[in-house]
Amino acid sequence: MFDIRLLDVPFDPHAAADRLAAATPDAGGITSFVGKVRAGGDVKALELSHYEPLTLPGMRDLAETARLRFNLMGLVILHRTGRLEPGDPIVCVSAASRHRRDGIAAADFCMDHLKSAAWFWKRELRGGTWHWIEPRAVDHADLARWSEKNSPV
Amino acid sequence: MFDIRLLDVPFDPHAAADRLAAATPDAGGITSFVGKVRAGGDVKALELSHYEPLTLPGMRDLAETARLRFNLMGLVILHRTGRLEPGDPIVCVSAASRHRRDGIAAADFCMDHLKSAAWFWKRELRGGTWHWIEPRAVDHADLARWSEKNSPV
Amino acid sequence: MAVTIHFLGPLRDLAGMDRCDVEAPLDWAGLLDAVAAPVAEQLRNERVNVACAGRVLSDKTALHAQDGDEVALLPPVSGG
Amino acid sequence: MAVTIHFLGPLRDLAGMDRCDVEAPLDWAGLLDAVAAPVAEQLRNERVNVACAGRVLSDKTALHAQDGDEVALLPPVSGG
Repeated sequence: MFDIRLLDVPFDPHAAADRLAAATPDAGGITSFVGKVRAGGDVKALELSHYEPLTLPGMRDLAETARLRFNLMGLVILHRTGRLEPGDPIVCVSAASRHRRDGIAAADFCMDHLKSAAWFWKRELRGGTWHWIEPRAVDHADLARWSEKNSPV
Repeated sequence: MFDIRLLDVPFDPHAAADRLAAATPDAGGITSFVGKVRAGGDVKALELSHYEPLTLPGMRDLAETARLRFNLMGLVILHRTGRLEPGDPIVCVSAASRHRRDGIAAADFCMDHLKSAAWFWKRELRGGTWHWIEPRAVDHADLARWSEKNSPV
Repeated sequence: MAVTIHFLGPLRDLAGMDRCDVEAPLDWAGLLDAVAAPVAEQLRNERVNVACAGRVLSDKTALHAQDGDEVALLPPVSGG
Repeated sequence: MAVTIHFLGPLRDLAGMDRCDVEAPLDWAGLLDAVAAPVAEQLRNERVNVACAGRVLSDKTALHAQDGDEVALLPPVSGG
């Protein structure tokens, strides 16, 4: 099961992981990463924009690359667009694998690519003003790991 | 929130991740690994034994080591004992972190240690007979990564 | 028909619009002329990409948009 | 009071019991004598650990269990 989606309304990451688990009964483990809008700070809302002709096709290519690179039985990638409130899930990556390290590495790999090589632009509402979020240098360094000779997997 | 437990009855890993998320509103992400008894194969049941004076204290030491090594806002480690049926969760590690890579690395780290450095013994019921499960060499190699100079984190 | 230019992320604010239509065909020089000066300046930054007809150009200065094509101006991303 | 020996994991099957009580004090030679031959053979394997009073011994041959102590025989683990 490979389920790659853009969503413009709030979603339940557990339901996604459950569907994946149900579809992969012989998986030994499910690794999930859920990124969410931090709550309790001064960010009142987040807005994610994307570019229809590139964003979802790019996520599908990423899933296919992960499928070829890791030993996966299934992969879910869900990513929000639009306006999000504090506490809302932004992204969920769930990987089902026979052995745990494939799933953990695949979630790590997908998140690094979604952070700095997927077609999303994020801005946050702070102090009554929208601020575009610049990519962090560390995100680019994280991504570069996967093309190094000494890559994580 | 650090919640480290041995459980002798089935548990819901989502509920654990939800409690963690509720306790860490300013975390940017929750990484979870759920290991379960494979279904659909010839394993009819799994039995996990432990040694009371060592197992839970060892898990608490592991959580403390992870807390010191990674930048975590919370960590849940739940591990079953007793008899488990196909599909049942065996172990759940959930890590809340400000930045995703700390949580992913912490889940990876904790799972490697639970696999080959925690006081559990596992046997499975196959063809009407119980078989003790030997640790896999790859699990020891996975564990050794964390003490290498070139460790994952 | 024409070429539609899409301004993504912060370039939308810089352009003051989501998109605009310009006459076809459109090449790199035409694109720099068609957009406001601050957007043109951003376009010269190597971290800003250009897509045409659903494909990111490996060399944006080789842009050759035809009637009906969408041209997207893609600043550095920040997803996840 | 006595020393209780706990047999964990596959050693339980090999011993044919969960635990047994032996006279205190108990040292390494006494332990090897107290258990069945196949268990004693396993104990000599460096991958089999021994705990006394809730602590895993770094040198199991230095075992010195006193009255009331639990001694646990710990074969290689397989958790997660």
